Amino acid sequence: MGTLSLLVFSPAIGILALLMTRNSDNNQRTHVLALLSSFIPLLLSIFVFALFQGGNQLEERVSWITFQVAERTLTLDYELAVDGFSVLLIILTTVVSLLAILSARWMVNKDLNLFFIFMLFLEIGTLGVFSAHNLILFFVFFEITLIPMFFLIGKWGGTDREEAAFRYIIYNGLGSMLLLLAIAVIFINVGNTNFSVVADFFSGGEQKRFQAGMAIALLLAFGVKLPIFPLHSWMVKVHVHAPPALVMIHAGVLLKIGAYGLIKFGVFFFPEGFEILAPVIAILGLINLLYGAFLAFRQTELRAVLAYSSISHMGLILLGVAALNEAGIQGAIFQAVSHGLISALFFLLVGILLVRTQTTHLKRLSGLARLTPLLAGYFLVAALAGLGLPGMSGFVSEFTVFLGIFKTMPVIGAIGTLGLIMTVVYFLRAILNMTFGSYRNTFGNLKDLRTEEVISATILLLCIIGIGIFPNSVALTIQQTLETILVGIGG
Amino acid sequence: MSTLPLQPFLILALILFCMGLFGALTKRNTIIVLVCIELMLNAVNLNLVAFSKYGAQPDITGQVFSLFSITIAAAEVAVGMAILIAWYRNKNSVNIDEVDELKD
Amino acid sequence: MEWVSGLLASEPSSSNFFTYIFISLPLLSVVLGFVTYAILAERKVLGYIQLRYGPNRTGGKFGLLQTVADVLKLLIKEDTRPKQADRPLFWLAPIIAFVPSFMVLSAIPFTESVVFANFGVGLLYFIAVSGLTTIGILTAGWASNNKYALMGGMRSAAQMISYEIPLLMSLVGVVLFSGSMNLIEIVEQQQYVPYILVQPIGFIIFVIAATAELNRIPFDLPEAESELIAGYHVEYSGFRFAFFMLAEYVYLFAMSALITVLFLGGWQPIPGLGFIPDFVWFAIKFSIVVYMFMWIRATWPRLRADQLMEFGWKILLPAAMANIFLSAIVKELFF
Amino acid sequence: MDLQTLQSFEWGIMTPEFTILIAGILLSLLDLFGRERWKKYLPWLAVISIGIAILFLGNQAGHQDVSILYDTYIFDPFSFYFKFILLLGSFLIYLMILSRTTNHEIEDRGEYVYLLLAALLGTMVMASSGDIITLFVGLELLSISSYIMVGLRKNNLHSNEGAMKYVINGGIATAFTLFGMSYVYGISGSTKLVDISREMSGSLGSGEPVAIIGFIILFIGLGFKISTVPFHMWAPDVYQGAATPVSAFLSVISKAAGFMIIIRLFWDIFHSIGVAAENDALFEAIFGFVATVSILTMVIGNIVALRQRNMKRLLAYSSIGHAGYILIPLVSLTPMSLENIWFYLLAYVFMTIGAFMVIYILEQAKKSEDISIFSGLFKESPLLAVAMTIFLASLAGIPGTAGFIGKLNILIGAVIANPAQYLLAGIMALMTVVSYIYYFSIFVQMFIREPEEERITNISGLQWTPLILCVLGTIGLGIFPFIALNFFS
Amino acid sequence: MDSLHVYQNSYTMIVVFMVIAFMLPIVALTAGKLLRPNEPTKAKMKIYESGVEPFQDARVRFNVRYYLFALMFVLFDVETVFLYPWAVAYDHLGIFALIEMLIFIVVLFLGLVYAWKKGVLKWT
Repeated sequence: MGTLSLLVFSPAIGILALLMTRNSDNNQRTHVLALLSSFIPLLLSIFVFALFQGGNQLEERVSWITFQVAERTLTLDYELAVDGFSVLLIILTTVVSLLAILSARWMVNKDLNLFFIFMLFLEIGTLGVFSAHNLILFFVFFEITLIPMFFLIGKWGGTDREEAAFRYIIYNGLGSMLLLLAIAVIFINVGNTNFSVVADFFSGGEQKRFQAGMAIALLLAFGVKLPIFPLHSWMVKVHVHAPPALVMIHAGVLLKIGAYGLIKFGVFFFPEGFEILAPVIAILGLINLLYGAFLAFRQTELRAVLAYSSISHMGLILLGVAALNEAGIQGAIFQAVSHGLISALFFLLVGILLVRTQTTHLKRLSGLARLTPLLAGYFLVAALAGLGLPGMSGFVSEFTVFLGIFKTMPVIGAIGTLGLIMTVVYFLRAILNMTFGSYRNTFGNLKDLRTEEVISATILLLCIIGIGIFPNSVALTIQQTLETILVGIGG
Repeated sequence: MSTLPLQPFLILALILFCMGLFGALTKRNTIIVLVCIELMLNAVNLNLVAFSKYGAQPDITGQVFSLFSITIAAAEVAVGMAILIAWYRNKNSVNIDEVDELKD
Repeated sequence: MEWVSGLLASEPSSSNFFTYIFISLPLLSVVLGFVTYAILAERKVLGYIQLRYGPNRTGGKFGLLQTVADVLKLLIKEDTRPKQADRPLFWLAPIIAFVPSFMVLSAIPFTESVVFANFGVGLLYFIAVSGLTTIGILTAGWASNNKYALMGGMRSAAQMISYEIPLLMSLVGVVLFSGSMNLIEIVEQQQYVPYILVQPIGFIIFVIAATAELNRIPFDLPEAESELIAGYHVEYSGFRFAFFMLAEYVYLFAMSALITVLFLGGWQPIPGLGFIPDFVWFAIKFSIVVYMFMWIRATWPRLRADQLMEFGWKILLPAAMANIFLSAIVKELFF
Repeated sequence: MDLQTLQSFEWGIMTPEFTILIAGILLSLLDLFGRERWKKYLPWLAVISIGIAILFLGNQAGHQDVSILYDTYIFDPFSFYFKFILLLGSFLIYLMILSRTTNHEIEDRGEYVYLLLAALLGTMVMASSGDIITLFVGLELLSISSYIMVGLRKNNLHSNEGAMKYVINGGIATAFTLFGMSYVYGISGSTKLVDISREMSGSLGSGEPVAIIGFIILFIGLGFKISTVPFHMWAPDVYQGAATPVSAFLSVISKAAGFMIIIRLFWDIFHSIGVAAENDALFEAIFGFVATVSILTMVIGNIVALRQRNMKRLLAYSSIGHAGYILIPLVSLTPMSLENIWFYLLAYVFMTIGAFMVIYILEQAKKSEDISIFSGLFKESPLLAVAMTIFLASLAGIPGTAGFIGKLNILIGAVIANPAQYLLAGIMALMTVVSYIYYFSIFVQMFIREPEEERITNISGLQWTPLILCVLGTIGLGIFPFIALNFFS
Repeated sequence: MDSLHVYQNSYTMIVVFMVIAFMLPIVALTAGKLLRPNEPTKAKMKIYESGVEPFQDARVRFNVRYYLFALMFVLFDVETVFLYPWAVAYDHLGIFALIEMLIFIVVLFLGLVYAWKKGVLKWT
């Protein structure tokens, strides 16, 4: 078993351990166990990161299914490998998962054991998605994440949890089935679904119509996950009704699968298709950016604000992709990572807040700065990161994206900047109202952050600032991957 | 009169079959439904025998086939009647629209 | 009489149709005459067996006109129909009962030349059509809307279907040996040995089953007068009733003729006595069979309903199956 | 036919059938004349006989093609592989019967045991028949035995009704099948599949419309067994009315047999012809029709399943949907199709019998078939809940299970076909998502809802056996599908 | 051609017999209608029930035995049909037919035994 397989399936150790300790109501022990077991993937992922030297690394291959059709041999294999982009997301996954599990202890009040099992299961799926070097395998892990997500939303979510869970499953199911169809078409054309092989196969790139068709299919498939404007309703539901610890992973990592797929398969495999589609993607990105920002401004529920802000930020990724040049793609990747960190931080804080006040309704929250200054402070910092304050990761990514888009589509870029202003407005409106609004003591005595909570929040914050100050740490990692992609789009 | 054309037989069989089908789908009395099914099966036998005698390649197989179909039809009707009797004893009716315990 | 069989081989035409009518009418009169005198004969035979005279007033010393008088009486008798009866069925029932009984006669070869219909599946035709009478009887029982009648009708149906199977199976042996279902061929096969000698078990089973099919004592449960008044025809009077009686005796005729054909060698003479005309041979054998039926009637008590059914299914049917088994093996070994 | 010809036939290849036949007769005699206390061992005898039949069948692996009795009985890879599925499925169903805990009114009756064998025999005859008469006789042996099995709970009104509907629908379907067969016979002048295939590949001339009508009617009739539109309405009622193992039998074995007969008729006859032959119109009309039926079946099965609350009905509708999926490879007619159908049916055996097994356990414990028997199952018996989750995930086609590989194969087959069946593939994908809704609503019951009052008592080893086998099959085929696929080729 | 004529004439003959068989009762009953008196009274039109006023409908539910026997009949009757072609063609078939038919009869017999054992053949 290779390193990557070890990494992907390492949470299984935790699952087994937790299964052994069933029926114990000892939440403390369960929690420690889950925490310890989520350290294993983290350590392994750091190890992988350390081994990583650019390009496709740590390849593993076990042959799986072979089809004999007439004289052709079609093969589906179990293949893992990482590149610059995925290694970043793997680290992001392990970190956010660890933090989510750490914070879940206080946020989740029933069947903690099962909750952790599903969380670890989800981690397997997510790690698998990012480590797969084969489309079918990617799809397999992609689908596998649906089940734990369904349970986590449905069982531990808020008021509308079951509806949210079903909405999640339907939208994502549709997306994934479209993806499966697209993969099947790729498979029968190529005879293999290895990323490199597929990329090589299409690099000749004469079949414009085919490429465009595939690009549309992939855009739709990943658009559900991302989400792109008309397909976003499930995502808001999930953000609002799922347990915050889960949303940390969901908003932090799972949504990035959309961006990951779009860049890694879409742009990489079908550059010409995306070239044709670029204006559409740009407009969709713009709509996402503005629509998300506008609706975020109108929300009265903090989690909904964050949901729409996610949509808005995903618009930036789309703009980056649409730019189809080095800066744009780089910006999109930056944005994926940075938004992952920022939204994880946000939902960590939301979770903490929810435990204390039982609500995240903006009209009922105000003047937290006086009650819980630390929490309020972190919220403020997170908001600043979100709106892209220089020195934080958000700034780097937004800046790069706009650098890219201005190069190819200046008009759209110009309109896009409007979105940035709106971002500032809605974040500050929400957060300032919450922290510094007129003080009404409706909650009695609220406890400020605990040590563990401070530590979790600080880790995330440090990452955000770290990327903001030393963007090269990310840029160098993705350098080689980016170059491979750029060869295709001729940038 | 030695060679009859095939068509009249086929048309008659088709008519019988359609009558049977119509009856089987519309009648209320289960026994009549079973009778209608029998009618459809007999239309088949007519077809088989006609093909066997006047078909493109006359061949005894068709008649053998019809013997099989007669037998099996008898078995089917016997089972159908047995089930009908069991149902009748529980429900006291033979009307098919009273077969309504099971529905969505 | 040669022209009858010659006619069968002629070109079919509409004129043939009318010719047939004319040649079948004599048969009808023969049958009606038979029925008339069979009833008388039966009463006489019963009388003598029971040490009494039977009818002896009308028509001379032997009561020769007794049945004729009875028929005339029935003809002018009032014909009542219960109000609750099912009118069309009540009207139709005697006809349904009678028609097949007459139809089956067409298949029987009386002599080598007196053959009405000569076809490959004569035996099957006979049995298939004779089964239809049950429907007539059941219809009568149902239409009368009378408890006794319905009971009689049901019993008749149950009995007839129960004995139909041994009846059919007992004949498989005959078909097996003759290799044909054409009655003429079957008779011709018996030129030297009548099948009663080859198929004794089959013969016995057939006679028993035939008695039951004819609803005759000891199997006359459908009209058992001591239990069911008169069974299925309890509501029938006048000429309608006469048709049930007619059907019953025409069946006696047909069944006896069939037994003659199948087991006794039909018109075939006893070797060495070939100078006697074939129709006489047929008549002699036929009369013996008819007499046998009367004899049985005179000597056996009636069975109970349960005995009747269980006898049919548990003894007759297995015996008939065993007979097929046996016949096949005998044929395989000795022929 | 003299003794010499008779002895020249290679009777050895019929050993699996003979085993089942003898076992069936033996069981019926034992049931009639045996002592009362022996009767509970009858299913064991059946299990053993099926085991022996599987061994005999295994012995025939790699045997060259044989046909005996003048081509009416043929042994070829197709029959070998499908008989494997039939025997395997029946084996699991007998284990299911053995596992019963309560004394149901019918389950101690011998008929229940040997009628299943009779039905199995019918399916095996169908698998091997090379003549439409034999095919038909096998089919009816299966059908008539099934009618009785469904109605065997004489005093249960649901059972009576299910059987009633089954018989009537089945009778009409039989008439359709026969009517179609009679036309096929009329056009080709033979009942042997080889001859029919040869005739169909030539120019039919004016007989072509008759052939089209014949095959379409034939397909409609045969669609009854696999519950495709328009003969799908019986399935929910019958599944609900029948005892659960019988439902499982109908859903798995009977359906597999239905596909077998359809493949025999349509694949054998048309595959060799392909679109290139002279009879384009015949070919296109028939396969266009099959494609339409497939679409309707998928859509109706899955959509109506959404509003079911009775578990057996739900599975019935879901099985209708699955029938639609399995028709896709038949339409696409690629070299992979047979393999795909076979694999899907194999996967279907494990997942469906598994699901029925779980329902059977719960139904006995809770005396209900409503979906609420699953509520809080995870708290009551986590392992049972996990097993059910695996089966349902497989039915839904979640990766890691056999069902996923099956669907993947079908999808690839549909896309690789020439011309590609994108519409079918798309609808299948869409309906898979629809099916998520009802499968996941069972997950909601098991994991999210709280348990009701009736608790299930402990589950015996006998009950675990089929469950574990099914779980192993479902997961095993999902992760190592190449085992089965290599076995097939 | 001869045999075909015989064939067709034979069936014509059957039709003739059928016509005559229908005509006889119709003619006789019509004649009887002209001759016989017809004076229905209420009592005459009553159903005969051994001198008692008729009560209830005659068409009550019947013993289920009747149906069971009817079912048995349907099966056995049709199975017997198989015996006839076999018997006719026996000479041409050889030993195989013998064995096959013996098996068939044994199966049929098994069916009978089944019914017997299950108590179907018991009348009361």
